[in-house]
Amino acid sequence: MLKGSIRIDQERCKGCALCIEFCPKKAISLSGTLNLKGYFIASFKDGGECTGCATCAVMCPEVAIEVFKN
Amino acid sequence: MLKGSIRIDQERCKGCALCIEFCPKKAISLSGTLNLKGYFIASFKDGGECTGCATCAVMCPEVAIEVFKN
Amino acid sequence: MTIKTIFSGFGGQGVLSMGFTLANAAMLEGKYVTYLPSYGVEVRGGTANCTVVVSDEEIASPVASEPEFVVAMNQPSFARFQSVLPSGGLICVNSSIVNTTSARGDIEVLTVPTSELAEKMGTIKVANMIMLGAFLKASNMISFDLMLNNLQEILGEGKAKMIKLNRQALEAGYAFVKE
Amino acid sequence: MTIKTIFSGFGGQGVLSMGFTLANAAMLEGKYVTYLPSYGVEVRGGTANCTVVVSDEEIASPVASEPEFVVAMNQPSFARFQSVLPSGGLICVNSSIVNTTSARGDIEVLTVPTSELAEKMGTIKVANMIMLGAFLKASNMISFDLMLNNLQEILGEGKAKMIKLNRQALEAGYAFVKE
Amino acid sequence: MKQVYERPRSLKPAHFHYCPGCGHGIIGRLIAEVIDEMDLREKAICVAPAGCGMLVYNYFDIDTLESAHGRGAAVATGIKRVRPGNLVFSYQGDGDLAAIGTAEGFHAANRGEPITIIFVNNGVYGMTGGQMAPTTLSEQVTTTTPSGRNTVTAGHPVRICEVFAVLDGTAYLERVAVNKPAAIVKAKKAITKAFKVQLNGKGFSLVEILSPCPTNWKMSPIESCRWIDDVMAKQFPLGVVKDAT
Amino acid sequence: MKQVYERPRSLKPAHFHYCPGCGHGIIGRLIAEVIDEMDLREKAICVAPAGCGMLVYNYFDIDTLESAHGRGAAVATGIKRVRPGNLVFSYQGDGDLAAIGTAEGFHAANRGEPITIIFVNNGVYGMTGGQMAPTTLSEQVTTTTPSGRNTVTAGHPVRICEVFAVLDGTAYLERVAVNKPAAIVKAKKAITKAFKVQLNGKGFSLVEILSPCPTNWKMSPIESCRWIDDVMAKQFPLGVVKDAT
Amino acid sequence: MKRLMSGNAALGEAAVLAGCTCYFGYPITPQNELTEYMAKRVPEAGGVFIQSESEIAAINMVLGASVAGARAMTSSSSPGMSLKQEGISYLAADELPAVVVDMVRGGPGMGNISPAQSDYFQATRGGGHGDYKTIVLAPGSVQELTEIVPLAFDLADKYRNPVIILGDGMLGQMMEPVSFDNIKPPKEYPKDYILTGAKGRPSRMVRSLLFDTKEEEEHNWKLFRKYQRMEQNEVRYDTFLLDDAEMVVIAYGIGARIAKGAIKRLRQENLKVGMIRPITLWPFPAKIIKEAAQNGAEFFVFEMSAGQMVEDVKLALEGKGRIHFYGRPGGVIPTPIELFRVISRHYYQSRRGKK
Amino acid sequence: MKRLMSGNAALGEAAVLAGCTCYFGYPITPQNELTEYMAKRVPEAGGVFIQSESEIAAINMVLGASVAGARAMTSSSSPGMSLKQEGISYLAADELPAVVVDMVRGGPGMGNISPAQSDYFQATRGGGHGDYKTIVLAPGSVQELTEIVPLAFDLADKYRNPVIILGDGMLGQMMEPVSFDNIKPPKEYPKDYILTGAKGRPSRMVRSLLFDTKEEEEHNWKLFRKYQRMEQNEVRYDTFLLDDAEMVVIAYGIGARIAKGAIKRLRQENLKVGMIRPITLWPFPAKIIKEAAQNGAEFFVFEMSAGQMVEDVKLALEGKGRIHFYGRPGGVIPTPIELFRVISRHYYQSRRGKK
Ligand SMILES: Cc1ncc(C[n+]2csc(CCOP(=O)(O)OP(=O)(O)O)c2C)c(N)n1
Ligand SMILES: Cc1ncc(C[n+]2csc(CCOP(=O)(O)OP(=O)(O)O)c2C)c(N)n1
Ligand code: SF4
Ligand code: SF4
Ligand code: SF4
Ligand code: SF4
Ligand code: SF4
Ligand code: SF4
Ligand SMILES: [Mg+2]
Ligand SMILES: [Mg+2]
Repeated sequence: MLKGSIRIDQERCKGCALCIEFCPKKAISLSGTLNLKGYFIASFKDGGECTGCATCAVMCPEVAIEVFKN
Repeated sequence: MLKGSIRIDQERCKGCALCIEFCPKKAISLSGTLNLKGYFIASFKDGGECTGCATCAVMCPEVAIEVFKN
Repeated sequence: MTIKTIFSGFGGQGVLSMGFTLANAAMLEGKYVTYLPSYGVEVRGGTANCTVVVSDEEIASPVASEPEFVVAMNQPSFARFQSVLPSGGLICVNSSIVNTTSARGDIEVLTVPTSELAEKMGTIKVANMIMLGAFLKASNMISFDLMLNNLQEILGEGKAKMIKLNRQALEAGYAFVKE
Repeated sequence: MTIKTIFSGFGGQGVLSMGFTLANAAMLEGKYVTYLPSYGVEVRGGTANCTVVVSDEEIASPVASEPEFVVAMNQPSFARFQSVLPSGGLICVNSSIVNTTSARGDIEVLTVPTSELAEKMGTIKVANMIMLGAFLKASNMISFDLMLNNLQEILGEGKAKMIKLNRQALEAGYAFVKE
Repeated sequence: MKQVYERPRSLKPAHFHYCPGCGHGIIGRLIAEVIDEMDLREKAICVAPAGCGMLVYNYFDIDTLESAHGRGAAVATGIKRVRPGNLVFSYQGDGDLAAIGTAEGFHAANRGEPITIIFVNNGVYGMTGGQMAPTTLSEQVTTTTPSGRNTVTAGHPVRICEVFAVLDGTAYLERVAVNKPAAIVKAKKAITKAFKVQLNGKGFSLVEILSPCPTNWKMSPIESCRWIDDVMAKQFPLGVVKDAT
Repeated sequence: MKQVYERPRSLKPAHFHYCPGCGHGIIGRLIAEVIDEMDLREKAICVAPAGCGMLVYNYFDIDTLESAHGRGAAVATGIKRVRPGNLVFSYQGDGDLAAIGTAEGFHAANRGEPITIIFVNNGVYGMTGGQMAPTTLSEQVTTTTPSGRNTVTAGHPVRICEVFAVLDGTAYLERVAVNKPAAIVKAKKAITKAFKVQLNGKGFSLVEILSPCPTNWKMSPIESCRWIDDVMAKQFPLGVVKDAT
Repeated sequence: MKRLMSGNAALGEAAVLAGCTCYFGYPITPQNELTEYMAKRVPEAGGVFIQSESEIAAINMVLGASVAGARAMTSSSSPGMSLKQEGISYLAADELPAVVVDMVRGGPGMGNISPAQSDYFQATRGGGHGDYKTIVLAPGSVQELTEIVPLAFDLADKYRNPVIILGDGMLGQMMEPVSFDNIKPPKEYPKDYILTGAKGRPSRMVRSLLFDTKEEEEHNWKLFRKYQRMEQNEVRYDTFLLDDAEMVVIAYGIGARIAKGAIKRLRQENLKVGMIRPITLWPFPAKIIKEAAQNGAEFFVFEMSAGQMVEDVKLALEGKGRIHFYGRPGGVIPTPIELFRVISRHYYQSRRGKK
Repeated sequence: MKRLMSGNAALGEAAVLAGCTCYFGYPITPQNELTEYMAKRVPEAGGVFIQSESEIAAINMVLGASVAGARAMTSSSSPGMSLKQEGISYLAADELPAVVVDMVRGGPGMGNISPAQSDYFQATRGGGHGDYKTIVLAPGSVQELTEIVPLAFDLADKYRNPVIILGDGMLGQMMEPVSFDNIKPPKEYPKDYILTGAKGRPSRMVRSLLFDTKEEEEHNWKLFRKYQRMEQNEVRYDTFLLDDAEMVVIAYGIGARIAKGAIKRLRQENLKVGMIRPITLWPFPAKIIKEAAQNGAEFFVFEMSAGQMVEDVKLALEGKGRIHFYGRPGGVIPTPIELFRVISRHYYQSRRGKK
């Protein structure tokens, strides 16, 4: 099976949760961490079943997500 | 038969000839007379077969024509 | 010497081109010259007039509040502009359609039956050039010969074909006025 | 005496209503007062701040270039506004989310774990009122009793239902600060 | 003999300043006739922005306002909102409504302002000497399209009725002409209908009138009238474009 | 692992100033992606009039110009006529294009200017704090329609694509949305197509994009995305409105 | 009872209380609170509110409402004001009353949304075409707005001329306690020129097209005489510690307010500094300034611009009286301390010069 | 070779010869001949002509063409100029060159189509918002236009600022013999700011939005320094019989021309009257006027308005030198004889006063 992962730029993220909502694998969640701008940021669930489909990146209004795949 | 006649206000007339063109009875013609503004004016052919249909008045852009009928 | 002339008449009578022709001819003679059209209301139609100032020195104003000459091609123009003419001024009138009985006593009136003369030449269109010829004779403002010799240039490309007719018209008007 | 306070924080933290509440209370006490919101860029979101000036005399400028007090509800606000505070000024900080290790040595820092205190009261929404209570105790600017007694009027109609909760929050903050 | 056609009472005695054969004269008369017939002389307020028709305040014996070029619909909106009981109409040229006044006309229509626009489409800027208007036909020669309107660089003829028909606020839109007796009778009916739509609170109404401008078309009045049928009405089809009443 | 999604090269490193969940961020990224993919970074010139999107000059790593509110299409026209070889597009909000800039947008479209308008329809004036826009829905609450937009006094939601479709100069008009992954893919295709239409000299193109403004809609980003499907797209149907290429 | 209100909202409330029944506006920062206030308040009061499609539409709707007899207002900020200039010229030419508010922001161009005073020339010299003038009122506090606004409507009706209220972003957005108790219901003005339908009277026309140059000239001189009457009767200003002042600060609006703070400090240091605060920027209070010069004072002009009103001070002084200028354009708001510093520097320097 | 041409047409021809490749205009009398000339001439020369949908669109197309690197021009008359003010403010703020022609007509409002000088304030004080200035050139004859127009384009490029040519209906519509022999092909100016697509260089942005007040202030002072350079270097004027003049006429454009005619007559009567004719209305030739005052002269300001430039004369004189004013607003064109009469009356009166 395809295996992917993403990297979220913490300082770009504004916690809008759109990536979370639309990730087909529910591989992202809102963390309790605040970034410097004061937003609770999204974070990648490391053990998740990410397929590298890039849906999260497509949705992200802050261009905060990079997607990797093997 | 219906009998009509028209009165053309000489100083209003600008000789555009629209009344002449559209009179079904060809009862109007362009006269050689110039009015004060310098236009050759239309004039009613007295012996004409005017029916008082008012088509000329409908066309006249200067509201120069009054129509009478018996 | 600064000479101001107002050409006036009804829209289609070619009064603007009378003025333009004079202005062009005067320019050719090396004079200072201004030509100012006046369309009146923004709308076309109705009366038209223009002012030509010809001078040996710089011209202060292209407007002629006190013109030396007036050319009036129709009745309303005659009425309006004879009143701006100072005593002793000359007004040239298209007597074919203008009644000059109301003319002021302190001005000179030159009557030219322009329409008749034009019809004799076969087209009412040259009435204005006939009048211009007459006016030039009466006013003696510029060299008539120089003008005729350069008519092509003066009238511009547009009217190249009409050169002959226009020349004849100018000459007819010029001849009409007796010394 | 003229006291200038800057309330600052992240958009949703209710910093504008902290300032507005203070200004209203001061007005009730008969003070001169100005309240100036600053939205920064025309766009909403991001940080927000407002300035409240309370005085016994006419107020020259509603702007606080050298404020006596700063309330900073988040990290960027802390960073930005501690630097405008003159020596000896007091900055009240929401220590739940603000790291104050970088604080200047010549200013006083009051840390209030606002978020924790609010959560204890069951809703993060009152964090701003907790901070306001603490700030009022520390600054001693206006009569806390007069404020509590007129809370309904001060908070305005919109928040009538929340009166009790807000009072508790203000009191909790007030109590948090030791004399 | 009985007088069967007389000068409408809503016209002042002044002579029109229009060129011979100009459609503005016919349209002005029609409006006055309709005002007479509907007994609106004491109710009507006319707004006329810059254009050959702007001097209608010299002709209509009703309350009139001259407005800035293009802003007739906005001004009429201001009046109508204050005086909803009056008949408020603007009298606008095609340069006026379809060029500089695009936004004001568009949004008054979209708001469904209960006003009427009498829209005189003569395909040119008449008053300023015959420049291209948004309604100028493809290849038509004007003083600013000396080799004919090139739609690639100068755009296409704009059909205001069809555009306004897309807007939900418009109640009644009709295109008529004043180039021959039958057309003029229709034009008068359209104006009557438009005023009724307004008075009955149905919303925004507009009558577009194809109108000869012999001077700038460089045609005789009679040729101009024919040209409307033969050429202009092909681009601007006559008839009711929208009737949502 | 291979990187399958990376930041477009046509974006500068700057962080966006938009509110959380704002559609402007998505749209800006899509444009940058298209510019990258079509290799237009050295050819593109963007005009951005006043609105939340005006700061795109901080984000796009291409030549950019901020213009006066509403005048983007006129400015873009000036640029394109001088530099027909460049890709010239304007990035305009709905307040901008459908209100103050009505005339400029309308006539650029009617002239068939070979420019592209990226038209961000978020149903409000975002930048100035959420006032009614021409595109605001009936009954929608905004800061200037505190009891909901009353179409009788405040007009109807304006459908720009449908209006522009009536104009002969328009080559390609499509309405898309950026509220979910599939829609975003379509939006990107529409932008690509619009740019191609321009580059191939086919004329005027416009992509209208329904875009969430959570701040002024007073909804969460996710609710905003749903609202576009559930409510907004009913008034503004998605799809190609005109394709004359 | 006092309420804590923003200048924008207070302006709106004062307008409604002064009988403004029509408001037409278009969003622009920093005056949005006014438009938003009116969106709610005017319909409640039975009046007309339209968010127009543009600033141009707004000013022309104002013209329509005014010609129909209503008290009408519009508001904007700098770029939007530029767009209204044609309409203002028409209002003046048609002799129609209207109130136009400019909450000035930093400029030129898009500029920013911070308070500035750089539309002074536009407002006082007529940014529009032709010979016309508008009364320009410059309030300095939220409370003062409640006096200025009814005054603006009254002057507009009295002279049948547009009146401009020149505020700035700070005045519009700051909140202060304000009371409306002193606003009286509007006076009746003869409205024998308005369009209501020609019922029971001859039809009327309102226009500014006068093809005949003689007529247009007469109209221009008629307007000119009206403007002269305004210059005679409507000059308004405030003074502060003027009597013994050796340095007279001239500043208006929010700038004057900050300057006043500075002057208080300067007085504490025994520097004899006073102030003249023009309330009408046009007609400009030239006379009092000239009088102050006769007492030997020098002048310190402060503007939140690169220097515009300073020209009016020069015109007032006609070379009599030295002028110091300090300007902060671009939306920068100086502090009272800053002005204190700058004024005292000039004060000492010129004192030294005198010895 | 001389041609008889209207001022409007000559202006257009001069512009094309000076390298103007883009013209955007909207019909309005009395400048239609210019738009119409350009409609034919510019495309012939391979340039861009658009009859825009409005004056606002035109000025913004100019901005676009300018930012794309072209020499661009638009023209209008008074009401249309009011509509362009926002755009002019943007051009100044963005530091973009452009030439804007105003053939002034009678105003305010619709006014009439006769020549007037009543847009002086609008042109020189910035009718638009914010602190900015435009160079304003006022030619007095059709021939002078052929010098003024290339100069306008050069100054616009040199300073990256809009330049206004302030004519009037008479200058636009009158025909005079004119030669274009002296127009040289345009100089090259460094265009390192224009937008051409970011090829082989970093991307560029052109904007005037500066949220940060410090930045905006810096930008304002930068512009201010530029305007100061203009004031130092670009003042232009003409004098006529100034040396021994006891009465100095100050007039510009067509007004100066008429005044010159009057002065010639006055000299014939041995009245020592001379003239200073500002060619740049901004920057205004204040220095030469002040110098004339030092020789004890009095001043006679003539304007075809109710009095606007007279303020600049007052500012120049700072109280030194008596000013007589004569104005004819509304499109009225006085005659040389009329001015002769008025000037001599003032001359004799003040001479009597001196004795
Ligand atoms: C702001 C402004 N721009 C331009 C003009 C000049 N102007 C007067 S009427 C007119 C347009 C006339 O065309 P149209 O509206 O079609 O009316 P028509 O004369 O053809 O009936 C123009 C451009 C003006 N008065 N004001
Ligand atoms: C002439 C002018 N009027 C008004 C404004 C204020 N203004 C800035 S952005 C904007 C509109 C924003 O709405 P929209 O175009 O829909 O863009 P959004 O922010 O919603 O993306 C307005 C009215 C301005 N800058 N200039
Ligand atoms: S790449 Fe796909 S699966 Fe992986 S986190 Fe993003 S949306 Fe989820
Ligand atoms: S979509 Fe982007 S901004 Fe939103 S939560 Fe996810 S990473 Fe953060
Ligand atoms: S009334 Fe009829 S028949 Fe008589 S002249 Fe007129 S058109 Fe001819
Ligand atoms: S239609 Fe009227 S204006 Fe025309 S010729 Fe007949 S009477 Fe004269
Ligand atoms: S120019 Fe045309 S529209 Fe104007 S009056 Fe003449 S014919 Fe009528
Ligand atoms: S206000 Fe709306 S459009 Fe503007 S940035 Fe915020 S969410 Fe986006
Ligand atoms: Mg027309
Ligand atoms: Mg929007």
